[in-house]
Amino acid sequence: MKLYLLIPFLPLAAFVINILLGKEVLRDKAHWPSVLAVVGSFIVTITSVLPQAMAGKVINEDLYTWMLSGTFNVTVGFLIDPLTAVMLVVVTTCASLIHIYSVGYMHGDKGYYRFFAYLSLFTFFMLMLVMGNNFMQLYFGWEGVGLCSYFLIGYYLNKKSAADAGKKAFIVNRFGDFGFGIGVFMIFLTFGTLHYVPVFANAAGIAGQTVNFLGWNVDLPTLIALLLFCGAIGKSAQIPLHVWLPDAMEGPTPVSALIHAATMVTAGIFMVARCNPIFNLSEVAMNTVAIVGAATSLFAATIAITQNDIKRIIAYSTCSHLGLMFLACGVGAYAAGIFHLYTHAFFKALLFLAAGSVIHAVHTNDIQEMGGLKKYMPITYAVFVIAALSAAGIPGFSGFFSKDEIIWSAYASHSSVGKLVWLMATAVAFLTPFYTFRLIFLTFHGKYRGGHHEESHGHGAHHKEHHFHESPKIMTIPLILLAVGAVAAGWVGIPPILGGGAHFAKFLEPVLGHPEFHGTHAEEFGVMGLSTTIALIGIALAAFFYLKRTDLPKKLAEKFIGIYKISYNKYYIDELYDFTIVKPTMWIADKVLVAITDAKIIEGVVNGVPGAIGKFSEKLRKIQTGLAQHYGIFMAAGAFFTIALVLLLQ
Amino acid sequence: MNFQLPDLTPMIPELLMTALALIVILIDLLIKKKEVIALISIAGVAVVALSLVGSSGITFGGMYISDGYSTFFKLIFFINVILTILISIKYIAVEKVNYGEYYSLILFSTIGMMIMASAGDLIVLYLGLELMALSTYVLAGFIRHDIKSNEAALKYFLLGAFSSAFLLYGISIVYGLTGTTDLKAIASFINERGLTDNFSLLLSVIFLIVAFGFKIAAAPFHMWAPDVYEGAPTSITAFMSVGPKAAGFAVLGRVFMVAFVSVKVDWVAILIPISILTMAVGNIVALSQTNIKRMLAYSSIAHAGYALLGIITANNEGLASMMNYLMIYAFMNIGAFAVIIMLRSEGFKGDSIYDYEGLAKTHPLAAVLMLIFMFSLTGIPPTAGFIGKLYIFMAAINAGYTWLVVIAVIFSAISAYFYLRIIMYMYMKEPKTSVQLSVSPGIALALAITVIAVLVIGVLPSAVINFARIAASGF
Amino acid sequence: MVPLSWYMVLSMVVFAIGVFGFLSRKNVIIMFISIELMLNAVNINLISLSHYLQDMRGQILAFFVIAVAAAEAVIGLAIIIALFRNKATVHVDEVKEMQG
Amino acid sequence: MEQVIMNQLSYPILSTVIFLPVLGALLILITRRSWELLTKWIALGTSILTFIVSLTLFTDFDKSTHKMQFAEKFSWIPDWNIYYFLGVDGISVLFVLLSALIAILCVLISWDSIKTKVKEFYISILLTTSFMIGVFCSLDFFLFYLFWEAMLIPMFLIIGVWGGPNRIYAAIKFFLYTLVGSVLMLVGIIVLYLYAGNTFNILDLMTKTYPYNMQLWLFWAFFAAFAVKVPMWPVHTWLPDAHTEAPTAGSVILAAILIKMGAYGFLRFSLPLFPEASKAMVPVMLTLSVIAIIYGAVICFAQTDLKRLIAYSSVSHMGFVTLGIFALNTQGIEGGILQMLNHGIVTGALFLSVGIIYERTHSRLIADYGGLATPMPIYAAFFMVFTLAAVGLPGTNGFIGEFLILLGGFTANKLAGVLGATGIIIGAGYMLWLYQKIFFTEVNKKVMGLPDMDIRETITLIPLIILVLWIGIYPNPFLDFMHPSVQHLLERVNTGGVQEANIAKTIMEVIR
Repeated sequence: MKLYLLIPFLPLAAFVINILLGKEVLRDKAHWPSVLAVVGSFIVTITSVLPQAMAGKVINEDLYTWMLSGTFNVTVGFLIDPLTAVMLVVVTTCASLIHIYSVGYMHGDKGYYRFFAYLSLFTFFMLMLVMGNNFMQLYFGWEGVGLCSYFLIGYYLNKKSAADAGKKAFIVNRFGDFGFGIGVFMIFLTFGTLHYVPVFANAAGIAGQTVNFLGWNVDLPTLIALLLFCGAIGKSAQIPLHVWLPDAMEGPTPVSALIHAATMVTAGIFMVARCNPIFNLSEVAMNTVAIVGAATSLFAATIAITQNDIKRIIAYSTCSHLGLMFLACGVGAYAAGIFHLYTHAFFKALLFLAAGSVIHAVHTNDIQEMGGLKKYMPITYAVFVIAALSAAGIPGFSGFFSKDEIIWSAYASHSSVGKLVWLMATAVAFLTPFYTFRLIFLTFHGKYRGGHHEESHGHGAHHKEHHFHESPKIMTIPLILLAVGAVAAGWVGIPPILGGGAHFAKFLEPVLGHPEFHGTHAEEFGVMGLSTTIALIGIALAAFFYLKRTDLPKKLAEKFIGIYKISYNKYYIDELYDFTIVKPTMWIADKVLVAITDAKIIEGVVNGVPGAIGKFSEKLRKIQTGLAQHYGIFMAAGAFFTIALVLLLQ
Repeated sequence: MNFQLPDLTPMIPELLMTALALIVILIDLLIKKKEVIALISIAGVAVVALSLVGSSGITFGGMYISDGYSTFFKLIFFINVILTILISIKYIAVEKVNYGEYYSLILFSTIGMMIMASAGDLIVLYLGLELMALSTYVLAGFIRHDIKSNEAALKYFLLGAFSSAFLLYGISIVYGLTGTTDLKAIASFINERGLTDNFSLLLSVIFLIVAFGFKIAAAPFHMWAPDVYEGAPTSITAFMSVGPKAAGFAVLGRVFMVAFVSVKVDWVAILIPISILTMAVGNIVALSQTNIKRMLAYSSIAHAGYALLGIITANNEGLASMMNYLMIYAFMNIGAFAVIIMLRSEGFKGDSIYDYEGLAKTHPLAAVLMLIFMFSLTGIPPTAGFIGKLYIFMAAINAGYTWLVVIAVIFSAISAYFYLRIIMYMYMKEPKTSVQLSVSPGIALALAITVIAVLVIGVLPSAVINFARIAASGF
Repeated sequence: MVPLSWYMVLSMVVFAIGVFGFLSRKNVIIMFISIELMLNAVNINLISLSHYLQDMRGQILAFFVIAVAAAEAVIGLAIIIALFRNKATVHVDEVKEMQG
Repeated sequence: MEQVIMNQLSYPILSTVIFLPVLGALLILITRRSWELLTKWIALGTSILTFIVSLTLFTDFDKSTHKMQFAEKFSWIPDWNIYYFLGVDGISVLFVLLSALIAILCVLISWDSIKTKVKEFYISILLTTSFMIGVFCSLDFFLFYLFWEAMLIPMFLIIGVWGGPNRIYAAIKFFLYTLVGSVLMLVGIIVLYLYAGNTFNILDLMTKTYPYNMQLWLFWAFFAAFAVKVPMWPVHTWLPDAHTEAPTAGSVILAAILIKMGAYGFLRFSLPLFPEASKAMVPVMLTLSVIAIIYGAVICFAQTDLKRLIAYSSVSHMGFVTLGIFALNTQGIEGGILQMLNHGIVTGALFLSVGIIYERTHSRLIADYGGLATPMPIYAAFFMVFTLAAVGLPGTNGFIGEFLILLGGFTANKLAGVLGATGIIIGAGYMLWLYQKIFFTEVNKKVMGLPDMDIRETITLIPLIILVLWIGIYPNPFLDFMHPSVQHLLERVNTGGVQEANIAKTIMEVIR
């Protein structure tokens, strides 16, 4: 019995149990199988897999052959190396805590069993994704988590916006998967296999090769890397496929925490890191990754500052942080990217769950209708601040170490792109604390502003301020545990310059390699100091705007109405897609394909030819006049013409 | 002078048939129940059919030939006559023309066909043809009190006589050119004198084609057919659509393959457009018909077009396929007409295709039978109609007329529409009028025979194909 | 002696007159007579050829033609009478119950 | 007899499978019209029995050889050298099984919904089943064509008699459309027969080499028949009408089996008989396939009718199949075959599902639904699985097929692979759009309080769910059937060389 198999299959079993028995038998106990399963996975991860990985043991085993067709042969197999181990820790930890949190958050919901079934299924797919030893299994998990994301976003079945958001997430992801799939094809065509080990072992051999792709001669590693990166863009919500993530907040908050912050959306980073031997071969691809990451990071941050939906702000923040991770990968600092992934999982999950706790209490998402919640929800407030500080990269908190490492890597990488993205990252370092603390100040400080109109959740009842109370223990305990993570998780990767051992990066070095940086200690301190200072300024500015001069934001918004609107409307990207892709497709389907091609052209021929024959038939029967002499004339004429013909031909 | 009676063995069936026809006339005077006459006729025809065995030979100095070819056609005629009589028994009573002459006329007409099939000489051919035609004219107008029947008879008669004149003129030219009317002698004369490029010969060929084309209802000599088929008593329509057509093909095959074999190229070149035209006119005009008899008339024209492909191949295999086709056509067409006749009852015409609406609900068995016949006429396996077409197409492709077959199959696909229309009315519409079926043991038997034949030949065609092959090879 | 071709031409002309008569005259009786003309044209042909070829077949056939024509006449007139009883006309254009 | 392995069982299994339904039909024929329940039970019993018998094919199939197995050969029409020749190989065996399975489901789903002419209905269903199985087993062209065309008769009736409001138009369109294609194939078959020295034996015909020009002509003749059946763009327009108007069982048969016969025809006949022409026509075929994929998918967005949407999605999915087949490599063809199976299962299941809901609401309009997941959660769950399979989600059968096809397609022609892959995006779009319209958002008044699926309906769908997941998770038992046969086929395609000298001769022969 291979113990690690329990990790993915326990949640799967929980899913099966829940889907079969949940509705009728388990009902409000439906969380038990799921929670037990995921905690079981967590325990196996911590007790068995992690120590093995720490000991440098790599597991690469096939379970069974999945598909076999000619030379195409893929298996269901598992690769457990340090990278997988990190991911397993992240996934099982966050998943366990969020499962537990959900017991409280979802309590009394009519789709209780369904929720936990989906969560378990998601956990299964996510674990399969990170544990697979080949691209097919990666793809399996990849699409699987997307599916669960679809289910969970659209969890509130009767809410149209939820259904729309789920669908959008799935379809937008499909765009990315389209590229990813083709990338997988290219890998198979190039290497003849889809298993990581042989592919990466031979990756160096394709350096510099060109291939004809749809008429263009392109560099083979670049092509493969960029195609794979398409998938990452979709899954990790990067420009231009980021549009689904904010909408995905329609799902229950634990879902946002688990799927849209801690785990699923980081699959893209995991994949890029996993494929680093390929990415490393192509400078173009690396730069693309870095620039897309940096751009998304900055872009999402600028949107976040004007949004009012508590979860959307955090969602844009997620986008932004994911961008940072890509930025790290793009400059070759994969370990830094994964490190940020790891710390981000804690503080972002915490942010979401804390936000969930708030929403649970006030039943609205709009921060303009909150305020002054500090006194009612002290624990929530505390963990929220911890998470925010971590996200803002305040020294001592997890986020600081990872973020700093990314910014330093960007600065220290030898390319000009590195310098550019460093500047962008620094800007993000300013914006992140600003919008995070804007959120905190608007939510927890000041006076309560809500209650003057119907809540968006449709619960119907008016919630007077004094009704607010702290969430139950089953929710706050996971919050506290995550808060511990948000503070301390980063301590495993304290850089040498601050007296740490950078254990995290060393642990991952066998998989991700070690980037070469040029830079002095002085520079490193400088960069670190700059970003920290800037972060503090960000917080201060937020405090100034939203605690001191609360009238100022409105005035500024009115003054720079154009910029404000662009930011508030998310750069009109959704509208742009609607206008360039969705609408034309619908229009073509309806007005061209149905109305013209099918109805007029093809059916025109299909019905027209028989119709013409029918008309001709009606005409032709007219020659049958009923007059015997006419018949005789036809006979005679037939004879005559035949004779004439024969005469002519002779 | 030593008068020696020629060898009469080859003629025994014809003689017996003549005797039978005469007996039928005679006993008609004695017997009131006309059903008995019908039964006697059927029994008689059965006996005549038995006498076919061992009747082969050539007599009257080559003027009369009884070989496999003629035997096969005679078999078709017998099937035709027996089935026609079976479906007539009740029908002519319903039409109030229950006279004994009806049966004897059918028998005489059949004798004419038999003579045509066996004719080795143009004179004999002409006599047979006229005997057949004259009897059929009368039969077409047999419902004397019905104006449509009169009209049918008149048109048939006028145009038939007109076509006979062409036939005779053609014969006279051939006679003038070759000095003989014997088919084999004509052939050898043409060969010896190298007349293959002679225009007069071609003229006679054209005249013969006009006459035979009239009999088989090939376009543009088909125009009598729809009117006559519609107007004639339905049983006679069934009879005419099979018997005279088959007889026409019999003489077409024999005259052209024996006498004019050396000008093959020419008559094939003439028949090809005729065949295409026939398929086109038959199938296309049938699409817009609302009278089922008329529709089947056009269908019958179209089928002549397919069968012509067998002649066009101008080889034994083609002839065999043509014969096979006609045999199968006899079953499926008479079967279809039998269903039509069932719908005819006192005060109800039952020949409009709208009368078939909802038949599957009121009379499911009749509908199923009609369905089978319709699909067979379309040529959908596993019915006999498919075998017939397949054989024809195989022969034609083998002779190199792939393009012609492509045209034929496309027309056959078009034809599916009007056959399907009947099925559609029967199965997919709700009944509007309550249709009374006039069922009789005779019709039941006829339907049983035809449907079994259609299905059995459809699945196990070996016997028929084999027979047709042997028959065609021996000539 | 009259050359054969004269007979042939005569026959052809008579046949053509017959065809034309059949196609142009509306009276059924006259149409029928036109057919008789055509048959007789054939007979002219047959008999002259028979004489020319010194062969009896042509004449034999001519006799048959005459006999058959007689039978045809009988049946034809019977049909015309049957029609006349139902519809008092011998005008062929009026007999167009069925068409199309 | 080196090409075939004669039937080793003690009974002629293929004949049994083919003629058991006919026997059932005859039994129904002689039962009294008023005994409807007995009629249904006979139909169900025969179809289940057929399936059980056919299972032997699954278990006893020798997966190590490409040869035709369970073969039966008897002289049938010696005059034309026609044999009653049956056999299955890795390409066809799965379809025999699928046909037998679908027959059961069709009987089950029609149990309550067919109320008129019950007797005729079940006879038609059973006969269709028989003929369909016959098509997949025939190794003699004559026999094949017989089944191929004969199937039109009951199918025509099923659509035309028990179908929707516009059923007559649909039925006639279906019949004529397919007939026009088929008759052209018939000409092709005859040409082959004569050229190969009067044999209809498919295996013998496959060993011969045909001149290039002849191949080209015949390829198109066969194409006419197969493309209509598949249906490939642009001859697809019969499908939406037929699917939409047919009763549930009819749609299921159409979707699951009938349109597979076209693709099967390409595999069984076009490729091995005309390898050179096939290779030459690959660009054309790939183009048409890609157009079908995208066209069929995009047009789904404009549909308002539930069944019509699924019908158009079939066009798209079958585009994948032809794409795979004409990729002419192992992955493509095996993916194509598997996708045929998958599409049969999934689209069959979707039509069954639509039938279940149609029975309750008698509406096919998407707009008449909404929020159905609330009253009918189990149904929603089943539908979801099939939707996902249609979308090609990993873990379902659709993924395996589409992935292999696209891999094969991509290997053969990158552009075709890339464009084909866009179909996956659009596919997700319209299927989820459909699912949302029906199951999510506010509960439409028309569906309020509808009962969830009953036992019979659940039993109907369960086998298909099992297959969806089985093939999705562990497709090898199915893929294993195909390997040797596909390998053999590819060898034939790749080595079926052409003698240059023959070309001139053939032009004469074919065109003459």
